[in-house]
Amino acid sequence: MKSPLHTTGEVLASKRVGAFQHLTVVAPGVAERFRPGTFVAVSVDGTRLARRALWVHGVKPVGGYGPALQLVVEPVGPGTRWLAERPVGTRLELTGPLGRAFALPKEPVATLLVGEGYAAAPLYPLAERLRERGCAVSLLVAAPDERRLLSALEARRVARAVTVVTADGSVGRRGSVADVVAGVLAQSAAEVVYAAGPVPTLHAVAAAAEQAGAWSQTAVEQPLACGTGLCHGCPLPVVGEDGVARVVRACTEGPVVRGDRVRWDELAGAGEPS
Amino acid sequence: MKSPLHTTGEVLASKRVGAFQHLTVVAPGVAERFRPGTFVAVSVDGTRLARRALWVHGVKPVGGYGPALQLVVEPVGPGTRWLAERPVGTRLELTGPLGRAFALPKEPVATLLVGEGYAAAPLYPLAERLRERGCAVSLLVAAPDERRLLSALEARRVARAVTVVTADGSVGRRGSVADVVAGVLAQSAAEVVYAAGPVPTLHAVAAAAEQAGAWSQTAVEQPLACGTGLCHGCPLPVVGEDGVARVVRACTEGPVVRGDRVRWDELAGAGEPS
Amino acid sequence: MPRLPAAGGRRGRRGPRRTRVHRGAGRARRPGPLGRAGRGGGAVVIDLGNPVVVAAGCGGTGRELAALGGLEGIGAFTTRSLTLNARSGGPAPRIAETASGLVHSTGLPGPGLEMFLATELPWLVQQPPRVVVSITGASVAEHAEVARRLARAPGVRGIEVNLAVPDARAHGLLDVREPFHAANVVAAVVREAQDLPVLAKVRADVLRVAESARVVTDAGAAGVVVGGPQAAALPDGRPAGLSGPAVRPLALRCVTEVRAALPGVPVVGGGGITTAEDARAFLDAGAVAVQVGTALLHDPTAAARLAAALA
Amino acid sequence: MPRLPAAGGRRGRRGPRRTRVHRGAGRARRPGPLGRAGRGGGAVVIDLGNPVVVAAGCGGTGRELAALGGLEGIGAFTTRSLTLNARSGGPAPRIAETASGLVHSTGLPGPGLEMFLATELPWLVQQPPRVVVSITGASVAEHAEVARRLARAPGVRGIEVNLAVPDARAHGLLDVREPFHAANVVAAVVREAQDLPVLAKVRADVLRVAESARVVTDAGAAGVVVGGPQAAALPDGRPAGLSGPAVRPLALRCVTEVRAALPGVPVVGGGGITTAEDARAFLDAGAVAVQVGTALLHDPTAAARLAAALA
Ligand SMILES: Cc1cc2nc3c(=O)[nH]c(=O)nc-3n(C[C@H](O)[C@H](O)[C@H](O)COP(=O)(O)OP(=O)(O)OC[C@H]3O[C@@H](n4cnc5c(N)ncnc54)[C@H](O)[C@@H]3O)c2cc1C
Ligand SMILES: Cc1cc2nc3c(=O)[nH]c(=O)nc-3n(C[C@H](O)[C@H](O)[C@H](O)COP(=O)(O)OP(=O)(O)OC[C@H]3O[C@@H](n4cnc5c(N)ncnc54)[C@H](O)[C@@H]3O)c2cc1C
Ligand SMILES: Cc1cc2nc3c(=O)[nH]c(=O)nc-3n(C[C@H](O)[C@H](O)[C@H](O)COP(=O)(O)O)c2cc1C
Ligand SMILES: Cc1cc2nc3c(=O)[nH]c(=O)nc-3n(C[C@H](O)[C@H](O)[C@H](O)COP(=O)(O)O)c2cc1C
Ligand code: FES
Ligand code: FES
Repeated sequence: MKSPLHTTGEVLASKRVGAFQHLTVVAPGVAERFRPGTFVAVSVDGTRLARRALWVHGVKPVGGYGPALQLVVEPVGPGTRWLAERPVGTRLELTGPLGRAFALPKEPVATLLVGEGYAAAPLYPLAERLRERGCAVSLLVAAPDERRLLSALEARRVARAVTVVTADGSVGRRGSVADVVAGVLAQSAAEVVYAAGPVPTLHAVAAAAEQAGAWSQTAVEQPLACGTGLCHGCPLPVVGEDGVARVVRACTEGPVVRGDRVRWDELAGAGEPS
Repeated sequence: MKSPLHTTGEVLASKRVGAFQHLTVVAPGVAERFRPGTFVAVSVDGTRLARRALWVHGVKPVGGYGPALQLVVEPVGPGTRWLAERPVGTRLELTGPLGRAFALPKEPVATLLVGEGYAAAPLYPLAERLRERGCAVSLLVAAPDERRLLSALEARRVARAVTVVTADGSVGRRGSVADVVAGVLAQSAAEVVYAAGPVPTLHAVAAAAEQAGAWSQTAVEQPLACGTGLCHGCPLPVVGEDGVARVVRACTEGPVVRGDRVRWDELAGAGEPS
Repeated sequence: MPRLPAAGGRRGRRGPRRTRVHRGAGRARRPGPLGRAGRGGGAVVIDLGNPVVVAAGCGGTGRELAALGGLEGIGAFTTRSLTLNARSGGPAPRIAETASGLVHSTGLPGPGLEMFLATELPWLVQQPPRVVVSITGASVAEHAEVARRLARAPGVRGIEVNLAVPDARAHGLLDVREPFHAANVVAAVVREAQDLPVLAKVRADVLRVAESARVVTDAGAAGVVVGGPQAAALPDGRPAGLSGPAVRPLALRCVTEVRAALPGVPVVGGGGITTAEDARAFLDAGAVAVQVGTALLHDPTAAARLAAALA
Repeated sequence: MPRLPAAGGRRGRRGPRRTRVHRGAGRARRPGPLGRAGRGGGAVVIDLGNPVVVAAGCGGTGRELAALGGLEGIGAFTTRSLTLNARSGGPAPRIAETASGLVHSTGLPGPGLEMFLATELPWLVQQPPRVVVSITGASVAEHAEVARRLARAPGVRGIEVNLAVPDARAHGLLDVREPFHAANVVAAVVREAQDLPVLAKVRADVLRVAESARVVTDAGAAGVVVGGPQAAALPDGRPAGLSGPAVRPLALRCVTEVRAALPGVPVVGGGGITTAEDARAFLDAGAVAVQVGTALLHDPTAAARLAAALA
């Protein structure tokens, strides 16, 4: 695996789709190293010291620039709002790709990909890689509402079967991932489940996978300060391969971890001496 | 005299002329209150706490917006560079007009206006007001070089006699204000001399005026933190009307003060207990 | 808690939300060797109007703020720290910009007490905010003398003793870094202030702020002001104070320490407060009011906007 | 001054500019009850390679920085503060952003000394920067035990004793806020460290930093590190440290205080250093080297760029 880079990128395009701002950012070297499930850490707003993590939604060649990163920003606070408002041409300090990617199966098995809100972003490039390996891909996309449902159209392109749920029922079934995941999983006959979204969603997916005897790979978001493994500010309580409970760095030993290894109940107070 | 305002302005135009960036800023209410010799305090770069002072170069009606401020920025540090790079449409927090303006003579007397670099800015609107009152206006404009000579063309329009000096001789006479001011003053037969520029220049003008028995009004720049009289961070050592030496606030009791009242020799270490 | 005490005090002019700082009844008031009772024999109360207070030395003479609408709706105005005689202040440069802060060493310039009483105070007490006069000096006796004269000045609502000057020695002021010395000053001021309540502004030094708060209230202070400048240096190395958002987490920690150690002592908090969210963090930590300083230098309407947001 | 001492030490691998911290010959070395002589009977010297040092707890295991080119050209790498046994660290959230600073309470997570010696150190000592191991603990005995084991670890250039944890009590670590206690810890560590030089990282508390520096060097420290986190609070009120540019003027003042009081003691300065201009201000104030911490969290190449700018 190649090392990540710290570099200056440039915003080539910025487009509003629903509640999200889709950014195309050229960052030489970063796009080439990308694997689904990794993220970039971006500096925002000149003087803010903590970096903001963003999933890489994809890599797209842009004429004259080489491959560019596709990022999806939900403006929820000062940093993401700042990013969403950047005009084309803005230079961005960014580091990436960071963290552990989704592990790909060695055999062509059936897979289920579960994504909620903007966090569905890394599942689209993952679906492509899985299909390249001959894996059957089912997709469960969830969101609070239609405006925060990521790329439902594209979903049909990358997956054999697509299920959509929204909390308000504005599109697809009304409900949550927790409500439907067991059924969708059974239907997909998946041996590996990949998930990205809020912690309760990931927990529900991991539990359903365990129940069904499937592997799960969960992409866990924890508030980050550096994103590069330097600060130990992103505690993730897990059980190690050796069966010993420990706390790892979500940004470096994660963000993708096996669902059965996460101590979900402690994630709220992650790092409490165990 | 009306109170200053704290308001949000907007950059309507930004134009490079030589080494200076000329900004047109609409700031409702501020332009209407302007008198030559006052300044505005501008917030720069989001998080910088000290404000940046800028002379008002003029007030110009802009279609649909009412009167707009003309500002001249020499990019010398982070704040002025930030200002010089602002695109049209940028919103600026500004306060003004601040400080004491040039005092106008009650009679139509001959006057000499001396300005160096960007600091010549307030002399142009002053020249207009003096002419309205029937005062003869002579102008001495100085700069390190041609690129930092302010509006030499406009000078011919507002003044009867114009003298130009540059340190490198790139335009006008080679030399400094100190070299020529006594001669120009004699020629102009001015009873009042107005000056704006670096401290040594002002000192030379004040001395020449005193020598010639003329009044002088000097616009003194001291590093400011607030510009509004709150912080006492801008000490200006003067001799009061009562003959007592004291230290006043350059932003509030100044920036324009009688040249014969300033303790020029102490200005470097202003505030040293006297 | 003393946020809105029920008893005593003059009626405010500006609506219902008012903040009074007093020694709470919830805790037996330690009489101490220098304790004293108020006019009515009850607790000494200082009426700050509402929880937004202009910090000492950041509001000019008051007139500059008033001209810009900067006094609108605020509870109290604290003057710059006044001394018995006029002071011209320290040499330039006095203030430097640093990351989210200002480093300052003004040397506490001022007109001297008599000139202040004659030319500034009469106008100030006509304004809606309550007036608190901040004082400092070169000796305990000078503090006492200033307090004695202020006790007779009409319209003053309280005295704030500035025990938090980070560059005191450099400017010939009394060095009160030892809590013991601070208590001596407060005792002398309280004695001379008669019925005027006295606030003690203590050093925002995490390790000793609770001890400082204890000794000054034992010496008779009606409350403490916590969160002044941090001891820092100007770029040229001269001692100075650091203020502004940079120091906010330090100030908040100091408030927390004092509240934990001395739950009965009213605390006025300050240090970097700019937004309503900042102010709420201090009020939530138990402060009865907040002081706004550096924010005013950047935006003279900052305190007025804060008062509106909290109203 | 000790910026570039002439005597002793191993030759560096990376060009001519090297920084050694030792008790300068310019000042008669106080032997003190706990003083000791180095291998050659002379001063104890720590070789930092050049004046740019990665601050403790801000460089991960070193591997993450190396992957990003972040170790290039730097003089020394300080590990996170290690303890005898593994620690999982404190609860989330551990870090909050504040104006020009980060407020942090990580609880000093780490693998424990044996695991560190087995899995991290062997790689680390192969890298160009000198390796300084930072240590902390719950008791004087734990500090001593860790030092004893480190004294035998190959490739380690020095021990830094972290006496500046602002939330020590909350995390079950020894509370060394009293300079007296800090000196005890240093004495024990120096005794066990044998010929390994010991740096003492003292609290960046303006009032007591000079005293702290004095007692720890009397206890045998080869130099002091000045300018760690300031005691602050997380938004939810938990005790924490404040780091980053916000604290820079406070750290600079602390360096100045120590240099003025103890001109013979080598000082490594830190606190908010980001640019070459920042670093120069500390070096001009008399620091022999600077530590870079928070800047790395924002830009992992910050120290490498600084080293290049100062080279
Ligand atoms: C690995 C990873 C990948 C991410 N990918 C994306 C992405 O592709 N698109 C996107 O829009 N966002 C993404 N996020 C979340 C994003 O980084 C945070 O929301 C960001 O910190 C918000 O910054 P802010 O300044 O806008 O708001 P802040 O003021 O920092 O926070 C706004 C709100 O979000 C909460 N929050 C802060 N940090 C996080 C976090 N890390 N996770 C969840 N909630 C948080 C806060 O508690 C607050 O309620 C990702 C986070 C991680 C850890
Ligand atoms: C009343 C007044 C009116 C002014 N009008 C104008 C104007 O119309 N156009 C313009 O370009 N500038 C003007 N200035 C100067 C301008 O405000 C300062 O240069 C400004 O502080 C520079 O900010 P900065 O962040 O760019 O650089 P800084 O980093 O603040 O300073 C850059 C350099 O300028 C010096 N400097 C800083 N402040 C001042 C000051 N107040 N006076 C002189 N030197 C200073 C610094 O020492 C440094 O060398 C005026 C200043 C005053 C006091
Ligand atoms: C320029 C300046 C001058 C000050 N002068 C005084 C003063 O005269 N007396 C005083 O008690 N505090 C003084 N202070 C401290 C403030 O009152 C306040 O306690 C401190 O700055 C922290 O609050 P802030 O961050 O909101 O400014 C001054 C602060 C500044 C920035
Ligand atoms: C996230 C974080 C973790 C830290 N961990 C340690 C530590 O383990 N040991 C230590 O001595 N200092 C630790 N520090 C303090 C730094 O080493 C440094 O002294 C301080 O942050 C000031 O420098 P800076 O502003 O450059 O970060 C830590 C700082 C941060 C921000
Ligand atoms: S965010 Fe800094 S180590 Fe994970
Ligand atoms: S700059 Fe603040 S009083 Fe003049």
